[in-house]
Amino acid sequence: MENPAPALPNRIDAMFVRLRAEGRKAFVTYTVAADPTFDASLAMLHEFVSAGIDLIELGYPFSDPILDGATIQKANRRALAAGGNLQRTLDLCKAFRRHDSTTPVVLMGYANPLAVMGYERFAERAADAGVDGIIAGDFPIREASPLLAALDRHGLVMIPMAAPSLSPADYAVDKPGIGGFLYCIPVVGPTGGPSASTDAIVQAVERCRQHSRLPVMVGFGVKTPDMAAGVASVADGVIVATALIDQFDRLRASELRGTAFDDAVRANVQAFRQAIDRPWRGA
Amino acid sequence: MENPAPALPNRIDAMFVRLRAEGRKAFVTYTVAADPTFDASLAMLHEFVSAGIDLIELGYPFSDPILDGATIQKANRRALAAGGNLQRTLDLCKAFRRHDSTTPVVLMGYANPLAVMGYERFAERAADAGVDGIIAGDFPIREASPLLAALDRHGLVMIPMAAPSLSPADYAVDKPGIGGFLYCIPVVGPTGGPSASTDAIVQAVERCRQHSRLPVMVGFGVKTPDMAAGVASVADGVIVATALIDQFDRLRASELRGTAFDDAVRANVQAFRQAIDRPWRGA
Amino acid sequence: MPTAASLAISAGRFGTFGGQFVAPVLLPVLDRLDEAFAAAWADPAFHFDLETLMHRFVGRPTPIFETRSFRPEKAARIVLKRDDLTFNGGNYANSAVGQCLLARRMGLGAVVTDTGSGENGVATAAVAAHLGLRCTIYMGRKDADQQSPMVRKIRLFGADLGIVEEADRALSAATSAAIRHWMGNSATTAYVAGAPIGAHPFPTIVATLQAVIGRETRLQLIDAGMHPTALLSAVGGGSSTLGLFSGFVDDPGIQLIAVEAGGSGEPGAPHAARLRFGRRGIFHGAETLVLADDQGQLLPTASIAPGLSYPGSPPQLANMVTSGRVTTMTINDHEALSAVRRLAAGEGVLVCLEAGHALAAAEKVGRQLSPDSVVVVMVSASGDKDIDRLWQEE
Amino acid sequence: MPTAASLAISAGRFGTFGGQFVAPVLLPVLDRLDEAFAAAWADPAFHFDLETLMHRFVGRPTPIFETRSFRPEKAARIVLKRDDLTFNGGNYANSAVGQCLLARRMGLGAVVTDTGSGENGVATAAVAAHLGLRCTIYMGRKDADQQSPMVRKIRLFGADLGIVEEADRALSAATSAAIRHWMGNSATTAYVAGAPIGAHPFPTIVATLQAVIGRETRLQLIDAGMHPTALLSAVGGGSSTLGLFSGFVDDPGIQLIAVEAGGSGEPGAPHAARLRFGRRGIFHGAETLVLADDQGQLLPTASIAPGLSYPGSPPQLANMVTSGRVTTMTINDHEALSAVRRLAAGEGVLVCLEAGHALAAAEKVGRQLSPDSVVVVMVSASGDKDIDRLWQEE
Ligand SMILES: Cc1ncc(COP(=O)(O)O)c(C=O)c1O
Ligand SMILES: Cc1ncc(COP(=O)(O)O)c(C=O)c1O
Repeated sequence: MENPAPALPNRIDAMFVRLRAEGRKAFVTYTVAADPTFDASLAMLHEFVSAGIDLIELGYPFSDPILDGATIQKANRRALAAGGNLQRTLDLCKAFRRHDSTTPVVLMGYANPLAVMGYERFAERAADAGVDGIIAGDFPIREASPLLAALDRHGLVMIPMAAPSLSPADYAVDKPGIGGFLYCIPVVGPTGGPSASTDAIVQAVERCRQHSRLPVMVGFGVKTPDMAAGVASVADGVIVATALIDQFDRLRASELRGTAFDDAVRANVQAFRQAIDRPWRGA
Repeated sequence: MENPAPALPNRIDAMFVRLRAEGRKAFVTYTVAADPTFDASLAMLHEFVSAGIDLIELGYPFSDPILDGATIQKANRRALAAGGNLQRTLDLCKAFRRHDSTTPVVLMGYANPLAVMGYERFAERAADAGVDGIIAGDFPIREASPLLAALDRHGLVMIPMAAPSLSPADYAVDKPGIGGFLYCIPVVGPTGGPSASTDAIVQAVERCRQHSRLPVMVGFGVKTPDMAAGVASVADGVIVATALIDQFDRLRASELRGTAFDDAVRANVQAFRQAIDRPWRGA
Repeated sequence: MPTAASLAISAGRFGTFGGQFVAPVLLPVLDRLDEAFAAAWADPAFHFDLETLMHRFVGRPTPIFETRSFRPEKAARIVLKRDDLTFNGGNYANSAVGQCLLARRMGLGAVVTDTGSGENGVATAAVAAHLGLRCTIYMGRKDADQQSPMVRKIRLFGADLGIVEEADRALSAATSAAIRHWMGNSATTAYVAGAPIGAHPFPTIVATLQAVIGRETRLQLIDAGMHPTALLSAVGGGSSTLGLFSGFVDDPGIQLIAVEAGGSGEPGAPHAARLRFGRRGIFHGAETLVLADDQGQLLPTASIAPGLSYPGSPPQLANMVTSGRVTTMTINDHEALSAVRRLAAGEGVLVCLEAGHALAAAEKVGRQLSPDSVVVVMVSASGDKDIDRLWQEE
Repeated sequence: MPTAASLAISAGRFGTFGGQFVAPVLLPVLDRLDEAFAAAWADPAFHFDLETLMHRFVGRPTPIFETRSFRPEKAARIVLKRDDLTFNGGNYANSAVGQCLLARRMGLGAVVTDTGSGENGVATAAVAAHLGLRCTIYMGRKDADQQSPMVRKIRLFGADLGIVEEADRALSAATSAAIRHWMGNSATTAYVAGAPIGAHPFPTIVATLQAVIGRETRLQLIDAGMHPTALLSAVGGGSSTLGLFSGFVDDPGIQLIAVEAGGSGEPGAPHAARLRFGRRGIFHGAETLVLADDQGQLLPTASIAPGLSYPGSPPQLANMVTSGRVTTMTINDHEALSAVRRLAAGEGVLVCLEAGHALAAAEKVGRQLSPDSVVVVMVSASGDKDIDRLWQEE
């Protein structure tokens, strides 16, 4: 079984080491595995990397993505229709690892597929597929002990989520199986909703840094390159999901095909990348 | 005002005197005034007399003929549509009296038009129109004191109704304003319903004779000339309504018009007349 | 407990109203019923059965309920008597239960009745099913088409439903059909009166059975420390109205207001305000106030509330109005609709359009009173049956 | 009165089921709710408000009712617990009242919830209107189209109704939509759980509020001198089931039977029997038994009774089933329909199709028992909402 050994014990930590050395912030995006097909999804992952994305959140499709807004719900439905599920998502990561052994991949999704596969089996298969971590939207740390133990046994981490209203006990937890970065959500509500103000983001990030030593990435509601630039000026990384998926949806609905399509995808991603890398001059 | 004086103080009593002298039984029919029009109705009354009918029950149309079956309900609706009502029924009788001063006419209908016109006014107008009596389906004697007093003041009578289940106190009442004959109903239920058996009719008539000295006429459910003959063999008279109205309805729906129609009407009436006059040989 | 007949001046008469204007064949049937009811009412066993079913099957006692937000500013407090919180036909169940029990006691195996809004039909069908009596219900085609859930419910309760295609194809035609059916089957079948309408002893029987509403309300108001200035009830057949008023008729200080349906309210349009605009006549077995023309033909009635659209009135109520004990008000379709909608949105209580008439009248009356006075509104049934009229989806 | 949490092994867990599988942003909201409910439950003033509304607004206590003709020959007696005799949403009102009172107490001005059969929506909308809370209800398009009177009633009570066009366009999608709405508005808005489902403390709050059913039933059975052999309840969200069972769970001699929807009953066709055929999973906030494929995708469910068609189960009930205290039975559409129809025609009592499942199961169970034994059937709501399914006009 070809299983490219990770370059470092943990690709996420390695990424932050590299970015810090370069004086840059991480740019993360989210895509649903097998949206719209397995092959297109695989091509898209590589496209992301070549366009400058540092870390990929790979959504495993779920029938009831309760925390997501309309855009990501639709993406889930497309992926399910294409046969996507947790196992196929692991397969996709494994296929991706054939040509990319360094870009960290974090699975993102819901608890039920994990529970049904079994935490131990999941952790084992995920490690084997070259997955680095997991974010489960409905799996708070206070419920996660069995999952964390399994992840830890296989060298994976769960990414904790922080929100301004949360008590630190619910995200700033030092425990085997927790690591990677802190996912800072400065707004309440499902994905695809309104954005937080710059002030709110600054305060949310500061609060995260107070309570945790993990790098802090900000997600939920980052809609424009300008906003991404603002976030990058205070956080260790920026996560953009809905905004890009909406753009890709529009591209898919247009006439563009083949390299013209790929070029357009790349241009969209690079707009964010360049904004994030640009020195921040304030909002 | 031309108001043909009655030949005798009471045309009904006179009729029974005459019939008894001839050794015949009375033949009575019922028609709704102004069904289908005022003029057709007037012509029909004279037709009845010339075909051998002895006494006419003239229905005054009412919007809610609660005690009647489908045939007579329909006749009421036709008459209402032609502008029929209690006043027009009195007008019809008055018109009839211009050419017939002997055939007794008994109004038949419901209490509400009488109550609304007022009993005194009604009795006065009815007497003026040449009416001889009144049968109101929903006006039992126990409720009738004010009406009886008014009828009596104007020389009219109310015809009491007898049924096998009734206590004699409800029909065999000797009181001013009551008279004419006893209307013997051998069945329960609304008009146009099933017929009583010969036995039941015999018993019903006998019971009437036990309790009252009025002549006894049998109505409700007499459907065929044969049945009429049977009734005539025990009672003083036979009343046929639904059966003849149904036949006239059918004639009206046919091609027959003019004298052909009149001839057919006459033939239908005469079939009953002849059966009633025929010596009875048993059922 | 005396029957309501003790309020009548002579047996079967309320003042000059009432009586037995029926086909003579029905007289012995009415006489037997009169005796049987008097005997049953004197029998504790009958009361035991009645009260058990009133509790278990009908859901009595029903609460009184003071509105919070639904009350014009600086106007009187509004208290609802919640017979919408009964089952299977609103307050109609009160009298259906008693009459079906009486039919069983008389050895009859079947009942027949008529229904306009469907409630008396549902009530009677349910009780008949429960007591194992065969049941026939007549309903006008127009009413049936408008109340299809009621039609289905009646059928689910195993009753024969006769749809009447005649005359106004509404309650009045259904009543005529039911009475015809009864006339043909009175040896085996009891007629269940939905209202204190018709020939004696029906007005007395129904009013006596419905008097439970007034008894409960009186005690509940005393319990709540409330002395009502006025009681209002919409008059359809009059069963809830007489039921409520009977508890207060001997308190001359308390106003009793019978609210009638004004229909669309346009000049000359049909309505159902026969206590106010009717004339003395004879209808469906009793001398009473009716809507009729000067030839005695019944006039067409109209109201958005099917239960109010009837040309006759209870003789007892006709007498109370004529004698001045009860006053009348007229409320039109629009006012009633608005009151029902505002009560639902403001209080979470959905009452029927019939009760909406009384509610709208109570607002008017309440505005003339001080804020510490209390007016009571009879809610005869829930608005579930009226939902299609109350809310049209765009 | 202890809360149902005292039955849980650790806070929020029933055995290994339960927990708080939600977006982390909701954790502080749940924690506040947990504390507020505990404080309210310890406060006599809260109980006073709750009990007043339970009586005046919901119509409690509801009677028990023994069937007469509806009972297989030589089989056990069948006693119904009549929560159909409550108002505005059947037994859903029990928990809607408590949760809306709690929201008001917590200073929240709005509530949001989801509804499948429409009953939880009607219950919540009515109580919210009554307490002056803004109200948003989510309902799947498919459910809304099938329950149009419920839709209208919700709107009449002034609630905002969000029709959900996504996913199964039924209850599950409506729940997701309501939770999303709540996530975005948790500072001002309380989520009202229709069932003892979801993240802690909802299962505890709802089961505690519904326990009134079991308390009443227990006392009523003792009062009637009846010792039940078995209690049966159909499991939708599980609120009436846990409500009833909670009164008897500590009597090891009494069988508790959870009845699930078998759907059409054809092999391979969708059903909703997740307690019997489900697997351990995490759904809508709790670890419980769910109908899911081996990749964790939820399976489509089906039942003629909309309230039973849900892929998750209450964690407390999952624990009772897994531990053997509660057994399960499966009843298909046809059996339930037939039971409801026969009960209506034979007893004059129209129950909902959900209860029809428990009724049909009770007949089966009763046939195995002696004629003097008693089985109790939970009737969660009336069949009014199901009339179109129960009776098709030709
Ligand atoms: C499931 C999901 N939704 C949303 C987001 C980010 O929020 P938004 O969609 O508002 O960019 C992420 C990012 O990780 C995600 O994984
Ligand atoms: C109104 C009415 N109906 C019916 C009848 C007679 O009964 P049938 O129609 O059954 O012949 C009469 C006879 O007088 C009548 O006047």
